[in-house]
Amino acid sequence: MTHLLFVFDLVLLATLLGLAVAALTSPDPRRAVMLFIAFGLWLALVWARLKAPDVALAEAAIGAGLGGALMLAAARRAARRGTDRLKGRKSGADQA
Amino acid sequence: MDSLALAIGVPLIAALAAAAFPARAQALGLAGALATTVASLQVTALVWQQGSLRSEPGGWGAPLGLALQADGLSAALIAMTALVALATAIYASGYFRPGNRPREFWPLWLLLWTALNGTFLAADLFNLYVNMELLGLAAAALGALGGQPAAVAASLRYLLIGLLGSMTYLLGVALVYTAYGTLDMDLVAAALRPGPVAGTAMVLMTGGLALKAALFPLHFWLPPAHANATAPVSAALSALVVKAAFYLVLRLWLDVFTPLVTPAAAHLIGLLGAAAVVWGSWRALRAERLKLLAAYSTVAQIGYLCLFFPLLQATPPGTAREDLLAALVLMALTHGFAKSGLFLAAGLVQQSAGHDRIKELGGTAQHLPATTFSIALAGTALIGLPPSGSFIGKWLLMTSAVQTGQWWWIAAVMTGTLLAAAYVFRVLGQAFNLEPTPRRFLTQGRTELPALLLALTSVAVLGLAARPLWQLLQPGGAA
Amino acid sequence: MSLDSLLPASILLSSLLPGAFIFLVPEENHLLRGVLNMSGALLKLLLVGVMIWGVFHGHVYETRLTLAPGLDLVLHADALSVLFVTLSSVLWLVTTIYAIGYLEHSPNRSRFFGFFSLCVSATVGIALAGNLLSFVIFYEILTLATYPLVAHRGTPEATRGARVYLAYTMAGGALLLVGAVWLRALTGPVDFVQGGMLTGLHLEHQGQLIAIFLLLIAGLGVKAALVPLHGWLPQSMVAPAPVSSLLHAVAVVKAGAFGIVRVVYDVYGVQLAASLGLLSVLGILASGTILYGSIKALSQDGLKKRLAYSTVSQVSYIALGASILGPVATIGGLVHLVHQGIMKITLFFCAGNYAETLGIHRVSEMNGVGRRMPWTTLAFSVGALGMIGIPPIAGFVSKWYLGLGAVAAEAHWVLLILAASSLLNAAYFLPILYRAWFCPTPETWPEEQIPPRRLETSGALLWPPLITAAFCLLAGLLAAAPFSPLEWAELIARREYGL
Amino acid sequence: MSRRASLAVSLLLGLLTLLLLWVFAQALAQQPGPRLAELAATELPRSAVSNPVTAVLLNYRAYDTLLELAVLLAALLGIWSLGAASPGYQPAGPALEVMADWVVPLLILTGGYLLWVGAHAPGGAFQAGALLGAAGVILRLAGHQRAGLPSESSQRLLAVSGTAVFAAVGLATLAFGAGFLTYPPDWAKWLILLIETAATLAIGTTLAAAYVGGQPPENPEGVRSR
Amino acid sequence: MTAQFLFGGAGLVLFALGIWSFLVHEPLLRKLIALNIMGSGVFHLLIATAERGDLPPDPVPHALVLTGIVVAVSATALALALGRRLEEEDPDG
Repeated sequence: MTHLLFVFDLVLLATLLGLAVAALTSPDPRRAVMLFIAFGLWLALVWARLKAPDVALAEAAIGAGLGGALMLAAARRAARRGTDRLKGRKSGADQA
Repeated sequence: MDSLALAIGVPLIAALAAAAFPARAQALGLAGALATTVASLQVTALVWQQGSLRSEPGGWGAPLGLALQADGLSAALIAMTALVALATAIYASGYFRPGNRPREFWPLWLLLWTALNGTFLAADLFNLYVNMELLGLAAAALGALGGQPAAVAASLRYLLIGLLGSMTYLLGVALVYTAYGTLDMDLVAAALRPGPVAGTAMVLMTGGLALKAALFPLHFWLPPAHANATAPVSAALSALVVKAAFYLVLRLWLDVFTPLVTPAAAHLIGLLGAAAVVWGSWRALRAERLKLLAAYSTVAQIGYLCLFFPLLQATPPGTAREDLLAALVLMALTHGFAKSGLFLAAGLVQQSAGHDRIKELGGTAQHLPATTFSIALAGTALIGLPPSGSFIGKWLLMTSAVQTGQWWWIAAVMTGTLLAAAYVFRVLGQAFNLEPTPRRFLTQGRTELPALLLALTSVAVLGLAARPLWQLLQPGGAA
Repeated sequence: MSLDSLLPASILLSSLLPGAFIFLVPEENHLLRGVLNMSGALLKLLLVGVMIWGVFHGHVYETRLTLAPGLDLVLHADALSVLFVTLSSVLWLVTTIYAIGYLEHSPNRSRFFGFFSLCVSATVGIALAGNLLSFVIFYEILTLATYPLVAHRGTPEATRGARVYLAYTMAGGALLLVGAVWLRALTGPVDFVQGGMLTGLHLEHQGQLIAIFLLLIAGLGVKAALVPLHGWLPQSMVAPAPVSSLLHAVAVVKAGAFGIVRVVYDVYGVQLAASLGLLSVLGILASGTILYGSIKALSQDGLKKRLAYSTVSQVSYIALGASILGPVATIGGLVHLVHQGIMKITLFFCAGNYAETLGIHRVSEMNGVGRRMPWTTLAFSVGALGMIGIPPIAGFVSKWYLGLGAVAAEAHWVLLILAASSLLNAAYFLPILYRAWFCPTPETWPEEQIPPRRLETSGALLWPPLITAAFCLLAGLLAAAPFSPLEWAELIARREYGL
Repeated sequence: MSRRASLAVSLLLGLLTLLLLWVFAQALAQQPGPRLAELAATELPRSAVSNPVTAVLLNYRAYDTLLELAVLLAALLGIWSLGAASPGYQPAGPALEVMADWVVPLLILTGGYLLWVGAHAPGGAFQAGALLGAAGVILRLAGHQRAGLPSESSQRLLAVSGTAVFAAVGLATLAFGAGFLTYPPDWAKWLILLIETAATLAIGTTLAAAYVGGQPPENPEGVRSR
Repeated sequence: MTAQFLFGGAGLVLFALGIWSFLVHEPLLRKLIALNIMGSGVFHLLIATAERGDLPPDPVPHALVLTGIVVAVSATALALALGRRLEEEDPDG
C-alpha cells in the first residue's frame, strides 16, 4: 500500500516537473501560459495531497486562476502582435 | 503607545487615505509625511533613551508571533529615512506641475515609506520578505510614474530583478525554517550552527539581497532605473531603497550569521566593494547625463559601505569596532542625504533645461545658484571631502585599514575619491561660463530649499556634529 | 566655555559668516556686500590683534569640537599660527578693497566674494589648526573654495586652468590624507606640539615614519608648488588679479609652505626629522625649486607668468629655512613667510593695475609705463627690489637670516643657492624696472580703460599696492622693533627650540 | 544569450541543484522537532478560530497579512498609475453571456461560503476574494468593460478597504492598550471576521481591477471636485 | 522524512528550472512564468517540510505560502501592466 502511494507520489511529482519544463521551454506564449496554468492546477493537487487544502485552494484560484488569466491576456496580445508583424512583413515583401 | 507599530501604521493609514481620495492626495500625503516623520523620530528618540525597543504585534511573541525591533542601527536609518522622505515630499509637492501631477504618487510614496520603516524594524525573516516585496513593488511603480518608455522599461527590469532577489532570499528563509524551526532573527541566531545548511542559507539570502542592494557585479539594473525615474523617486530609490537592502545584509551578517562570517567571506564582500567603488566611479565619470552620473555614483557608494565588512570582521569587539560601525552608518547616512539632495537638484536642472546632458548644462547651472550650490555640497559629500560626514567615515575606514594591516583598501578608497572629484567637478565646471549673472540666489523655494537642506545636512551636520550618532549606536542607549 | 576658547572660532567665523551671507546678497546690492566684506575683515583684524597680545603673554586660546570620538577639530593659537593668521587677515583686508575696485563692473560678484571669504576662512583655519586632522580638513576646504575663484571668469582658459589646479590639489590632498591617516593609525591623535609630537619612542617605526613624511611633504608640496609639483601655478594665472594675489601671497601657496613648517617643527620635530635624514631631502627639493623657478621666470614675457614662476622660486625659501637645522635659519624661513607675502601681493596688485588701466599684460609692453603710472610703478619697484634682496627692503632680512643660519649649520652650499637665486632674481626683475622707468613711452597703450585724472588709476586699485609696498619697507626698516615680523619669528624659533 | 553561454548556465544550475538537494537533506536531518506546529496547535484555542492556517494568517502573524494586503494595493496603484485601461474584447457570443449569468452568482456565493467557512475549515479571505476576482474576469470576458466593478471612487474605497479595516483594527487595539493587532479575546472572532470580510471585498476588487488593467474612467463627482 | 525530501527536492528542482529559464529567455512573459515557477518551487519546499506524516501538518509554512502566492500574483500583475505600457509605446518592440 505504501509502495503504491510512493509510486503515486512519484507520478505526481514527475508530472509536475514535466509540466514545468514544458511551460518553461514552450516558445509559443499562449501555449506556455496554458501549460503554466496546468502546472499551477497540478501543483494545487500535489498540495492537497500534502494536506495543505487552504494553500491548494489559493494556488488554484489565485496562482493558476487569476495569475493565469492575467498572463493569458498578455499572451493573446503577444500572439496578435506576432501575427500582425508577420503580416506587415509579408505585405512589405509583396510591395517590394 | 507602541511607537514601533506607529512608525509603520501611520504611513500606511496615510497611504490608504491618499489612495482613497485622489482629489486630496497631495494634502493628505503631505500631512501623512509630517505625521510619519514625527512617528519615526519618536522611535529614534526612544532608542536614544532606552538603547533598544521591541514590540510584538498580535501579542504572541516569537517564535509563533512576529516581533518588531529597533536598535541604534535601525533608529539611525529610520531617522534618515524620515528626514529625507519629508524633504522629498515637500519637494514633490512643488515639483509636479498641476497639469501632469501623477495621481498615484502620494499613496505609493507613503507605501514605500511604510515598507522602509517596516524593513528597518522587522525582526522576523519572513516578515522581511513581505516588507521587501512591498518595497520593491512600490519602488517599481513609482519608478515608472513618469510613463516615459525608458523609465517604464527600467522599472520593469528592476521589478523582475527584485523578484529574482526576493525569491532567492525566500529560499534561504525556507532552508532556515526547515533546519531551525523558527523565523525570529534572534532565535535563529541563537540556534545557528555553522555548517553547510547555515552557509547555504547565508549565501542565498545575501545573494538575493545583494541583487537588491546593487552590490557589484549585480548592480547592472540600477543606473537605468534610478536615472530615468522622476526626480523625487530617484532620490528615494538611491538614497533609501538601496540602503534598506544593504541594511539587511549588514544586519544578517552582524546579528544572525555571526559565526559564519569568516575572513574569506568578509574579504569577498570587501573585494566586490572595491570593484564597485572603482567601476561605479569610472562609469559616473563617463556618464553623459547628470542623473545617470548620480546613479552610477550610488553603485560606488554602496561599494564603500562594503569595504567595512573585512575590517569589521578583523576588529575584535570593543571601542575600535564600535567606531568602525558608526563610521559605516555615518557614511550610509551621508550618502543618503547627499544623494537625495543631488537627485532633487538634478531634477530642477532637468526641468529648467529640458534635459540633463552634462555638457549642455552651463547656462542652467548658472541661472539656478541655489541648485548648483546643492549639487556642489552634495558632490563634496560624495567625494568625501571635509567637512562632510563621509570624510570622517573614510578617515576612520582608512585608519582601521592601516591598523588591521589591510592597507590595500586605502588604494580603492583613494582611487574612488579622485574619480569622484573628477566626475563631480565635471558637472560643477559647467556652472562657470559667460552667462549673464543671476539676479537672486533662490528662485523657487519649495523645491530648491529641500534639495539645499538635504545636501547641507550631509556636509555641515553630519560632518561636524556626528557625535550623537555614536551615542545612538551605543548598546545601552545614550541617556 | 570661556572667552579664551571662543576667540579662535570667532576669528574663523568673522569671515565665514559674512561669506555665507554674501552668497544670498542680490547681485545689484553693492552696498550690503561691501559692508559685509569690510566689517568682516575689520572685525577679524581686531580679534587677531587681541590674539597677538594674548599669545605674546602666554595665553592659550583653543577651540575644540569633537567630530567623532577621538577625532577633534582643534583651533589652537600658538606663536606660529598667529604669524600666519596676522598675515592673512591683514592682506585679506587690503585684497578685499582691491577686489571691490577691480571687479567693479564684472558679473557674478556675490559668488566671487562669497568664495573669497570662504577661502580666507579656510586659510585662517589652516593657520589655527591644532592637529593634523584639522589641518587636513581646512586644507581640503581651501581647495574647494579656491576652485570657483580660479574658474571665475568662465572663459575656456579659465575653466581649463581651474581643472588643472583641481587635479593637482586633489591629488596632493589625497597624498596628505593618506599620510595623515597612516600617522594617526600609528601614533594616535596627531596634535601639533612645539618641538614635535613624535618622540624617540616612535623610532621603532623608522621606515614608516620616513614614508609618511614623504607622503605629507608631497601632499603639501603641491600647494607649496615644489618642483615637480608646481605645474598648476602658472596655469591658474588666468584668474582675476585679486585671486592671483590671494593664491600666491596669502592663501594657497602659503598654506602649503606653512604646512611643511608645521610638519617639520611641530609633528616630527626638527631634531627627529634631521636624524631621519629627512631635512636634507627637503633641502634638496627646496633648492631645486628655487633655481628652477628663477630660471623659468627669465624667459616669460607674460608679466603674471613671470611673477608666478618667481613665486615658485621664492616660496621655497620657507621650506629651505625649515630644512636647515638651527634657530637662525628657522627665523629666516619663517620671516620669509610674511615678507614674501607682502612683496608678492604688491607685485600682483601692480600687475593687475597695469592690466586694468592700460591693458598691459606683457613685459614687452611696459616701456615707459613709469611715467604714465608712477605710483604703481614705484610700488612695483619696491616689491621687485625686495625680491632681489636689496636692503633695506623686507626680502633682504629673510635672505640675510637664511644665509647666517646656513653658515651656523655649516651648510655652505645654501649660500651658493642664495647667491645664484638673487642673481637670477635681479636678471628677471631689473629689465622690467629698466623698461618701466627708462624706455620711451609708446604713443598708445594696448587698451587704455581708465583715463588719467587726479590719480593715475582708480583709488581702490592704487591704494592697496601702496600700502603693501609701505609694509615691505617698514618690515625691513623696523625689523628690530617689537611685534615686527622678524621679532615674532624669533619668538617662534625660541619656543620651537625650547631656548 | 549565445548557445555556449546558455549551456554553461544550465551546467552551473545543474550543479547548484545538486548542491541544494544535498544541503536540503542536511537541513532535514537536523530536524528541530515539530518546528512551530505544536505551538500553533496548543495556542489554537486562544486564537478564536479553529482553522490553524487562518489562525496564523489573521492572528499569530496578522501583521504579515496586513503588509501583504498593502502589497496587493501597491500593485493596483502601480497599474492605475500607468494610464487608462485599454478597451476590452468584443462582446462575447450569447453562449458566454448566458454562462456568465450563471457562473458569476455561483462564484460570489461560493466566495461568501469560503469566507464564512474559513474560520474552521479550509478557506478564508484570500480564496474567497480570488473567487470574486474570478467573477470579475468572467464578466469582462463576457463583454463587461468594467468587469462588473463600480465607479472609480467606489473602486478605490473598496480596494483600500481591506488594508484600511485591518490597519484600523490594529491601531484601535493599540489605542485601547492591548498592543498593535492584539485582539481582545472576546472580540477576536468578530474582529477577524470583520477583517476577512473587508479583505475579501478588497482582494476581489483589486484582482478584477488588475485584470481590467488601467485607471478606471473618472466618475463625474471626481471631475467636479478637482 | 523521505517524502519530505522527495517533495522538497522537487521544489528545489523547480526553483533551479525557474532560474535557468529566467536567465536564458528574453520575452517578458517567459521571464514571468520562470519567476512564478521559481516561487512555486520555494513554496513547494515549504509545504513539503510542513507535512508530518500522520500528524496534522505545520500551519505556519502554509500561511507563509498563502502570503507568498498573493505577493507573487501582485508582482505578476504589475509587471504585466508595465509590459503592456511598453507595448503601447512601441508596438513593434
